[in-house]
Amino acid sequence: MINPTKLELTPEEIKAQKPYLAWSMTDSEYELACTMLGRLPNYTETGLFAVMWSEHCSYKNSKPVLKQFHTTGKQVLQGPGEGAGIVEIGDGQAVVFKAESHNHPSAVEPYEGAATGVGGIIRDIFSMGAQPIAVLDSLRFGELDNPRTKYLMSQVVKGIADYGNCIGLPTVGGETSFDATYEGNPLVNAMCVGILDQKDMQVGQAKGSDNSIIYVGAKTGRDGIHGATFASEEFSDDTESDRSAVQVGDPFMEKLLMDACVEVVRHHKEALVGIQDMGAAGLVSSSAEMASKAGTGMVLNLDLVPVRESGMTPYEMMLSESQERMLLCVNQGYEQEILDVFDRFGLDAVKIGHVTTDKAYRLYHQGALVCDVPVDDLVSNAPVYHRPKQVPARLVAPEPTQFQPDVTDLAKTFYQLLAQPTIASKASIYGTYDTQVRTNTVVKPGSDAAVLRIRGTKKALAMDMDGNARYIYLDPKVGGAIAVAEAARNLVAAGAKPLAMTDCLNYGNPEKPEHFYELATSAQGMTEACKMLDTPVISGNVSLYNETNGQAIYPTPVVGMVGLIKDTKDIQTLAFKAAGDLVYLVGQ
Amino acid sequence: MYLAKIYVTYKPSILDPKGESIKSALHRLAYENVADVTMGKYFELKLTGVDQDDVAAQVKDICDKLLVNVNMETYRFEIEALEAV
Amino acid sequence: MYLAKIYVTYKPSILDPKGESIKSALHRLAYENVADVTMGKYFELKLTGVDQDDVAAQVKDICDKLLVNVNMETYRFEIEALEAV
Amino acid sequence: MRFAVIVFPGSNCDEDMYHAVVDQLGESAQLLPHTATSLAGFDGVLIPGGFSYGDYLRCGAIARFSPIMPAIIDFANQGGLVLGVCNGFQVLTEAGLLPGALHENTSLEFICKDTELKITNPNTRFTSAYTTDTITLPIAHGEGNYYCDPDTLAQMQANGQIVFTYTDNPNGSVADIAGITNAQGNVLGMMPHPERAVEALLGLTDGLGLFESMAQATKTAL
Ligand SMILES: Nc1ncnc2c1ncn2[C@@H]1O[C@H](COP(=O)(O)OP(=O)(O)O)[C@@H](O)[C@H]1O
Repeated sequence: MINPTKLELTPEEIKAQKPYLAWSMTDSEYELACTMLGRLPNYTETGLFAVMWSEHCSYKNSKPVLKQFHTTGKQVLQGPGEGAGIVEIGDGQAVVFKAESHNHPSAVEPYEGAATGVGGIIRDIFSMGAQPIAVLDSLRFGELDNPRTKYLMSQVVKGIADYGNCIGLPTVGGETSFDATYEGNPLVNAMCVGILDQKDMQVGQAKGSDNSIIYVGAKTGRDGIHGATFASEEFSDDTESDRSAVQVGDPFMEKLLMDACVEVVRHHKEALVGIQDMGAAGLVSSSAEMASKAGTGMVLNLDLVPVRESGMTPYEMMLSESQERMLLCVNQGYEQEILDVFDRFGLDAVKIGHVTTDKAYRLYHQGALVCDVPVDDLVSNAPVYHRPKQVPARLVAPEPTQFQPDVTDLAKTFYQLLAQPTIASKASIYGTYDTQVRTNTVVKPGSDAAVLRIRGTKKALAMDMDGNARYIYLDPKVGGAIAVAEAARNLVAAGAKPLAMTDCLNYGNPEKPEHFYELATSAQGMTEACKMLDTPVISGNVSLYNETNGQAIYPTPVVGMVGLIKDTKDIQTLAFKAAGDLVYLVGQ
Repeated sequence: MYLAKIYVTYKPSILDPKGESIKSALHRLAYENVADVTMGKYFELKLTGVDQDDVAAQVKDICDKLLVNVNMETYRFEIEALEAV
Repeated sequence: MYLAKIYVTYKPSILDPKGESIKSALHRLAYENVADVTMGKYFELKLTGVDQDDVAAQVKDICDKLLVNVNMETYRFEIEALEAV
Repeated sequence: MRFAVIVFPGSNCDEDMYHAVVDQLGESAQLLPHTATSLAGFDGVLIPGGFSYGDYLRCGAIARFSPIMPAIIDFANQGGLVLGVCNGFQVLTEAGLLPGALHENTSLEFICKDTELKITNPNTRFTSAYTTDTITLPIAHGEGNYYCDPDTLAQMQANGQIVFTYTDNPNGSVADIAGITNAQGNVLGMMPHPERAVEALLGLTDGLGLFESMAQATKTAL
């Protein structure tokens, strides 16, 4: 069998031909990698640097913005930095949640893009050791009179429904709005909430020399290679034909994976060291992050990776974004115990490597060392950019005349408003979601926030996702604060005390100073509101480069918030209860 | 009137969880000799057209526009003339 | 090794909602000349057997047992020998 | 009464079913994996909803070959009470324990909502505890459109096998059928979810009567 790596460009050819430019790695980043290594990286190594240093994996553009977020509070058990954040809710229990965007994949392949977005965020939750209990979704599309928008929306909604319904998690809330700004670049953000006994908390770390690295779940195929880079690029009309990145979701596999992982976390504590899902940038991102966070190194033998296709190169195996895969670090000597659990669920589980102490990241393929780089160079030493900001022209010189609506027939205008897709009922969407499976849902979609009771206690959790991009477009700072305040208000209206929040920051190209200004300034507004309301940011996700043909979307931060209701008898619902009840207007 | 038979399957590199789950069910049913299972879609269209070529052009169009997700799937079709009844 | 191609469709007496919805979508796309649409399933199985007849018997069995719900669906199949590679 | 709740790979209403009978009715139950081969010691079998084996071929088609199925078929043939809800109903038709088949809703969409049902046969071992003839239960399915041929329908009607019908047919089912029994009346399959309607906190309680009926039937038989 010929070694497929023999067909790859040599390090010298890479330097001369610059294939990395197509992977969104700049010349100066390539040179930085060469300096770090003290030599020219080979093809596999160059690919790993490119993907690990993409915005999606490294947050190289958004890190300085995220730093200013308010992330602490006495309720916070785990802030940003892990798969998901964790907040304490009493009785030794905790709630785990995170939101994530899947905008680019959904624009290209809406059904699978949305489905795999849901799958990915669910894995983030159970990788923390939590039992997922609910999913929410925040959607933005172009105007509905466009047939392409109708198609995108129906496919996105079907993708979310099919995945959540099949895995058996209720999709209990979210938001949907329509504006021409999202025509070429719809937003698909999903959030998952889980519950955890604090004693079961997990981290994605690979500690302990010679501990085993175990690969679990679906086989690796060529799907989604460079998906993370792809998420960090703008769209143009010709990306419609660029379909190499299609990932297909398998919710049945994920159901088994979820149940098996929850069992490992709860019942095999002495065996398990760390666990992480293989999301964006698949195997490389999960394994390198687990080692870098633990201050260790790692050796993987790629010949042991379960593959779906023949002749896969190390580059392809490491960058594949095949879905429904997890990586575990397991104490030496306990491997069989773990393999047996997964075997019982009918899942592939294979030891593919071990932890080392030298902080090197080494990959072997067909007997050859195909990658040998300091693991921190892939992860924590990724470049960070402090992008210039500039106040957008529209804000420097606002329209001198304020828009004055001309309303002559109030009733008519009222009906017109109600007929606006953004305002109209979303029952046609959430009616296709199983909102009750697991029988905890007290308040279903159609109210301000969804409420789920916590079985075996008197407690309940309220949750919602909110954001109004027009406000941020008009005033990034105040708009950012409004998004947080609206999410909190919806929880309060359900009878809950807001605990903490997650977010999806959907913006345009951060290299354009006006967009970076929108990002940075709205984050400031969000931060002020978070401090005031004591709702720290415990997790989140950044999606930049949301542009089509150079035109960015409205700056669209989406806030996901969770609140605690100490006693289910305090749950409030939206409907008027009886004729004759008094109606009050509170606030200004 | 013509009858078009259209066969749609996933491209080889695309994960086919349906085929996989059927294959393992067959193995459990002791059909271990089944090496590979693909599950796809099958359409029969009855339509009119000037001649076989015209119909073929229409069917290709219909596949690309509606029946097939060209991101992930490939297709082939056959056309036969139906006798007028 | 043999390749079995299996075509499964609803029995004529059963309403095929997918076929109906595709037909109306095609009419909206101005393919009013499409008179009828049936949507079914298409399977490809690669399997071994003593000879073509043996494989045909196996495939029939597999269809009756698993692939087809004979309450609602009918099927037909073709078998071809694959060249050894 | 001791229930077995069968867990197929991909079942996802198994725990809901368990909690309904244990927490709300105070009966006993055990989650039984599809790999089990005996139902000894159980008085009733509950086949829950979900997506067994992903329902990738046809709903319930693969589950019916699970190792537990011969035991379920024996149990049913000996007159034991078997309830299949949603995916469980689909498994029972695929296994031949109930007539007919379920296919996609006419809307081609998954439907999750509360539906009103008529109890068309109050004298079954699954409905005897009800004191009203209409109840409300949630449905949550994409393939709940019940089909059987006209002869089978006539037979079921003559036998009183049609137990629940929709007052406002959501999915296209023949004769508005929401739930049927076998000719002996000891196997019930239904698309609506009684296990989701057993607690006032979650909105509905009309599912309780079904499990109570099963418990009563078992106790009088003992
Ligand atoms: N994509 C969606 N998924 C699930 N639920 C949704 C979705 N979009 C809207 N909803 C639900 O519809 C209801 C109304 O939503 P929305 O119009 O955003 O409410 P409001 O603006 O009044 O807060 C809420 O209960 C919300 O959770």
